[in-house]
Amino acid sequence: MAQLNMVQAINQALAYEMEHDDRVVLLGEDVGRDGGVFRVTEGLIERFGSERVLDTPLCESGIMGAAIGMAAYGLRPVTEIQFMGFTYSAFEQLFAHAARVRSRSRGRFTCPLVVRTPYGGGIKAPELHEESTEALFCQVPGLKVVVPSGPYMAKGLLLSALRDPDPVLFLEPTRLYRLIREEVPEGEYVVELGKARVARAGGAVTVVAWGSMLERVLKAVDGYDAEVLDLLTLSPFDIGAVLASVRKTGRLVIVHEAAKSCGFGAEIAATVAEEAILHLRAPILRVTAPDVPVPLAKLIDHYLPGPQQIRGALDEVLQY
Amino acid sequence: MAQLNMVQAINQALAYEMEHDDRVVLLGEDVGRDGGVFRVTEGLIERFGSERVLDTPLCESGIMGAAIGMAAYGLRPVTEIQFMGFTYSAFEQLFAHAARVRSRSRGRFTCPLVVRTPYGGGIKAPELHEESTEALFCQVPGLKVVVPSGPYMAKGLLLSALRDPDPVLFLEPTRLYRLIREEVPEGEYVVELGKARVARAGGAVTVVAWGSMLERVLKAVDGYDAEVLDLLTLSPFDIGAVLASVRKTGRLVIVHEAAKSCGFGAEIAATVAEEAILHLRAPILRVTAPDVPVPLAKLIDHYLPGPQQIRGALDEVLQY
Amino acid sequence: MPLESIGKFETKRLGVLNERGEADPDLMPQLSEEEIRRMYELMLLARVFDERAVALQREGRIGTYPPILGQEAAQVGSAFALSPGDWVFPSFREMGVHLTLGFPIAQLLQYWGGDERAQKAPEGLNIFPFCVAVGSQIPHAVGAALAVRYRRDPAVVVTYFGDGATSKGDFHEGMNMAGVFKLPMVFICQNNQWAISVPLKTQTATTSLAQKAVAYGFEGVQVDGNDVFAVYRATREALEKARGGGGPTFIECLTYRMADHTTADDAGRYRPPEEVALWRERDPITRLERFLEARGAWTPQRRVEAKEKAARVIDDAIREMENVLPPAPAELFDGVLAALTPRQTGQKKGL
Amino acid sequence: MPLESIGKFETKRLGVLNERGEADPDLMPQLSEEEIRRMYELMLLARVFDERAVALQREGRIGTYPPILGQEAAQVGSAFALSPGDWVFPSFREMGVHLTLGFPIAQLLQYWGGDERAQKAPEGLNIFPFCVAVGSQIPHAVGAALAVRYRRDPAVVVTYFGDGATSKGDFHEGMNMAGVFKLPMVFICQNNQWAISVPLKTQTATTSLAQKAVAYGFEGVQVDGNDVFAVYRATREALEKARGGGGPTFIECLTYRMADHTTADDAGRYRPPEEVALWRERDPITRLERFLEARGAWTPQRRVEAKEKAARVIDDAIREMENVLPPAPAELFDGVLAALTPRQTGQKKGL
Ligand SMILES: Cc1ncc(C[n+]2csc(CCOP(=O)(O)OP(=O)(O)O)c2C)c(N)n1
Ligand SMILES: Cc1ncc(C[n+]2csc(CCOP(=O)(O)OP(=O)(O)O)c2C)c(N)n1
Ligand SMILES: [Mg+2]
Ligand SMILES: [Mg+2]
Repeated sequence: MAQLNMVQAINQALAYEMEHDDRVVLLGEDVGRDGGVFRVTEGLIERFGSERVLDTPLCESGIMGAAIGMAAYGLRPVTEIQFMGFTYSAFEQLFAHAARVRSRSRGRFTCPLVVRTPYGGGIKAPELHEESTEALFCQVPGLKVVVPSGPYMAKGLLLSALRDPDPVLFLEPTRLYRLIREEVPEGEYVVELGKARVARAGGAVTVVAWGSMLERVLKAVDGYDAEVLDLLTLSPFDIGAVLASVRKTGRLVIVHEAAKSCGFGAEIAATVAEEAILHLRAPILRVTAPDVPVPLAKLIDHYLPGPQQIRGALDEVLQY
Repeated sequence: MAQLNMVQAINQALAYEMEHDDRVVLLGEDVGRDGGVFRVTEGLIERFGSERVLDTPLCESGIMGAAIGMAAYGLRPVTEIQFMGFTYSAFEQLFAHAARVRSRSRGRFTCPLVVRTPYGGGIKAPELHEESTEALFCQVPGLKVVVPSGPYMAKGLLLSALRDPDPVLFLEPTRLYRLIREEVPEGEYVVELGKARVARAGGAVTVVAWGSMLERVLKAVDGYDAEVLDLLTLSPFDIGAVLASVRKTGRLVIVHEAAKSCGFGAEIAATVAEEAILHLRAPILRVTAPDVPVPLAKLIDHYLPGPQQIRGALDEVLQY
Repeated sequence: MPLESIGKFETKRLGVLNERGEADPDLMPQLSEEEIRRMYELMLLARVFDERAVALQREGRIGTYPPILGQEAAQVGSAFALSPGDWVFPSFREMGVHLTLGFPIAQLLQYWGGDERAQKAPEGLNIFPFCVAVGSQIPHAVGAALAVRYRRDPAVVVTYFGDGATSKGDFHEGMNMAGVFKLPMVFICQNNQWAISVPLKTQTATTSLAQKAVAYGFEGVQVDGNDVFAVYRATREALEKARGGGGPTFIECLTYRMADHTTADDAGRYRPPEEVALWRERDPITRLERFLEARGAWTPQRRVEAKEKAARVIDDAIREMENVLPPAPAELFDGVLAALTPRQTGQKKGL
Repeated sequence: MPLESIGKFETKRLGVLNERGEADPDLMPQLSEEEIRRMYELMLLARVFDERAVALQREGRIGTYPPILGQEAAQVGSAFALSPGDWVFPSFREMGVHLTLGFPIAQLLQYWGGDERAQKAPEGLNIFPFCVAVGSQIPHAVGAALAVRYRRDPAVVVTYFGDGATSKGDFHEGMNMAGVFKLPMVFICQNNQWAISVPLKTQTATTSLAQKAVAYGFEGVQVDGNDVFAVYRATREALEKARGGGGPTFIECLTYRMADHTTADDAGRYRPPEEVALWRERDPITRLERFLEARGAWTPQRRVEAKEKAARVIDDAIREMENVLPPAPAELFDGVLAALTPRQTGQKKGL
């Protein structure tokens, strides 16, 4: 088995599926000749031709809308939005259309669409290149939201997403693209959507994280009796896994890099406060970025939650 | 004092401020000659002229963007987006621009903009006319979100919003436009943003609601020892008021008409689970719409939370 | 090189049938008597449908409804040119298109009655659901056309929208992609000159909408939208061109919204009655009747009969619509996802 | 009425200085020797700035940077025509505009070093922050122009953007509103023929971008973007027209991005070296030097001196930039709101 980084793993999943399913087509800005600004689609236009890997004009909303039409027609389009910050202009198409094609047409048309986008902070890039507004999309009934935390998961989750009958937003933590290498089987394997993974077992506190925060959390919990859940799918999230762990540990800390207010941590905390409050011995803490816009490079390290803050939260809940 | 409905109260606030501050200008589709599709801006073009009340082409994103430029130049634009469902195409302008003009320019430019939009369900209107996705906007640092619950509050809050130095999304519960009449002082008065109101005092359970759900909650709690908080401003919400009430009652039920997952109820519940969990005797329940798109007329009554569901939740938490 | 010309463009207007009902023989499209009769009946069907729908709304039997009065030629004429495999992405004011294509009439009424189950087009009829968010359907059509091309299917993709929609970014992004990819598409703009209370001159500073196609590198044409033959001819030519690999066409049907914007609107607030009266004289149905009359194929009696026939069809549909059982609460969850999430499953049970 | 012409449009291209450096006397704008010298120095300043910025990025002293190499005439020439009260809404690749308008150089570098505090334009200089979301600044310019008109101010509002931006809905919605309201605006498109790896022909099916103005009912003109006099002339005329109430103009500066898209890009992956070589020969600075040389106002030594002078200015700015203390963590909260929310206040304290 090869040691791949996440860029390679995602590329492999795309290539595999394109090889086996001619309905899969890619479209987006620079996905063709350039192979994508992060090279995730490198080599695919050479292999599958420019009818299946489309370099588009610069218009995120139009790209998303076109992908919806392709999906309704029977293809399985994959759009790359160059950075999550540029999904905002495509928000209407995702929210009011992609997620509603099936329900509006009562199943006559469907929207098996995967929207890939680099996501999250820590790469010292320009404005709007480090957004992590996953919670916006988790609020959309009819849309799934997936966040891999490493190469192995990325490939398996992406293959699931590509086969899902409904639209999936696939958020690729940019900071992890080349940070982690893992053994990734060359052939086909899927990781089921909607299932969390126990990234580390423990008994005294549950820590829930996803994407690039997972790596940080795993380092930070060293020395703590913490159970770490890697959520992987945010919408729908694995409520059962979270509740099971919290019922065991009695304590919950949620870590995400998005701003605190209305971040996805709120939904997790609210769900636990609804379903398992009597098992809690301590407040549910959220370790998050502050309620400010994502800053540029000079301040990004102060924006993203750091190991100290994570340990601070662990220490606090363990006092109870 | 006149008995006004909310349409009239909002109209009065706009007229008052336009009279006293020539920086206030209105723009949007049909706000001029037609007086707005709900007649909220009726008579204003006649009174203030077509330079201050602009009928625009049909382009929500452009309207929002233009309003940002007007605000940066020194005016105080008020845009009407015809229905909340049409704010989605203007999402980028609101999220990435309106809310960041001040921080991106480090105060050199500001964005004192009010975005008004009819909001919420129950009027048996077409698709996208009954959205209640307030939580999307509460996630935006730099943006305030306000929801009046009746004519008196509407006028006072709108006057505050019009004077606020930063952008405010002013959500007008469509179902209430003509449902409630209240005494509304003719002249100037302001209701401070960021402050909740105790709509009904009580001791056994706290119910938090806003907008058109408030009316429903107030009816539903009849016979219960419930304290009802009318949030009024969702972003930033009055954390202090919620915590104070919950610390007293030990029980919390949140009612909103948006779908459950990642609705604004999540943030309230998460905040309480973080700050006051030891005061809670019962799970925090959210009475909300289900996780489905807002349906058309035939199903809307099944979608919106009803009195029965509210009472069901009260009964449940009161068991603890 | 100083001030060099780098591009010359001309926008044209097609008319076949003048207001007196005389057809230009050079431009008259090939249509059999039977086809013309069918067009006439469809336009009347659309008219009667519209009258009934407005009445149903007034009686509270359906919800808000957007009349198509005056736009029958633009809708029937264009839809009449389509082939069975073609795809249609409508806005919300093209019931004449639905009727022409054989969309179940009861379902149309059921939709405006607030029942989204009615958006399910019958198998074999590729009509996308009504699109209320103005212009947002246009990029979908682009995507379907990309898929058509990829599949080497013989279909053409048609999208309908109004003059107001041309101001939206979606229109622009869709038109631009259609040009770049030279897609098998026809963009049909129902320029009824109003977007609720906003007149055309506040929507655009151009003298025609057709000229907007210059910005996308393909042909745009204005047709007299109250002239069913012109609309048919322009659409048929555009469809043929698209099917032959010639790329997209933009067709502006210049017509007029003779009624209120919707049953919730009062157009008297913002437009002069004289303007409406002027256009009432240009009624597309009357014009076709004049044409038929000159050929000896029409008498006032003919209209009465055709209207009665249409009325029977519509009345049946109304009955059918009113016999549909309201959706069960659980249908809220229909089609939200192929497989509901655990939370949705719980919510559905808890209803 | 059959197939009637309803609109004729022509798009023109303006060139003043040919590639041999010869100016068309009829079109040569009125500029004093001193002004021309100043233009030349500004173009060189922009060139040196760009070289230094790329080098700083390579050394890790600033972050990702988008070079302006080859676009100096288009940027300096247009900005040179502006008046002090005018407003500018730039994209992210117009550092030549900032330099021409006197934006502090150290701040430009500080911005690309990842410090948003540098986006604060000095009082009196109406330049909006860099806008990275392509095209999204265009509607802001429209709004400022509405405000200018409302205030009866003598200002004109200028917005800059690239060829890629013309595909975005924002461009369309902004251009359309500018036409409808006949606003005092100039839209300046830096058509450098690439949007990262996407060539112009994948961006649009039109032969020029200038012709897109036909869709909005106002004038569009293409200028040779490597000809500083043509750019200046077209901009000045457009500004005068706008100031005089004549409405907006769209100016396409046809130029070329001689460098990579940004320092994070490798243009060798997607475009032929011959194309780049061709445009290197059309270097806008060389062209102006030929003009000056023919007048006896330039020698190679002149360039050396001017470059040295520019280098000193830039080096000072680099030093100044590197002496700026990094922002304190609490500055995360600067300007998020006029008054922080209670939660933000707590978060700030907790840092
Ligand atoms: C994006 C959006 N904005 C606003 C509305 C409200 N609205 C419904 S129809 C309409 C006018 C549409 O005008 P036009 O495109 O000319 O179509 P017409 O109604 O004339 O058929 C408006 C503003 C909407 N449905 N969608
Ligand atoms: C909305 C948006 N989509 C994508 C990007 C990523 N991106 C940055 S620059 C660029 C190309 C812009 O091309 P153009 O408008 O021609 O300007 P140029 O870079 O050539 O100056 C792209 C795709 C972006 N910044 N904004
Ligand atoms: Mg119209
Ligand atoms: Mg470019």
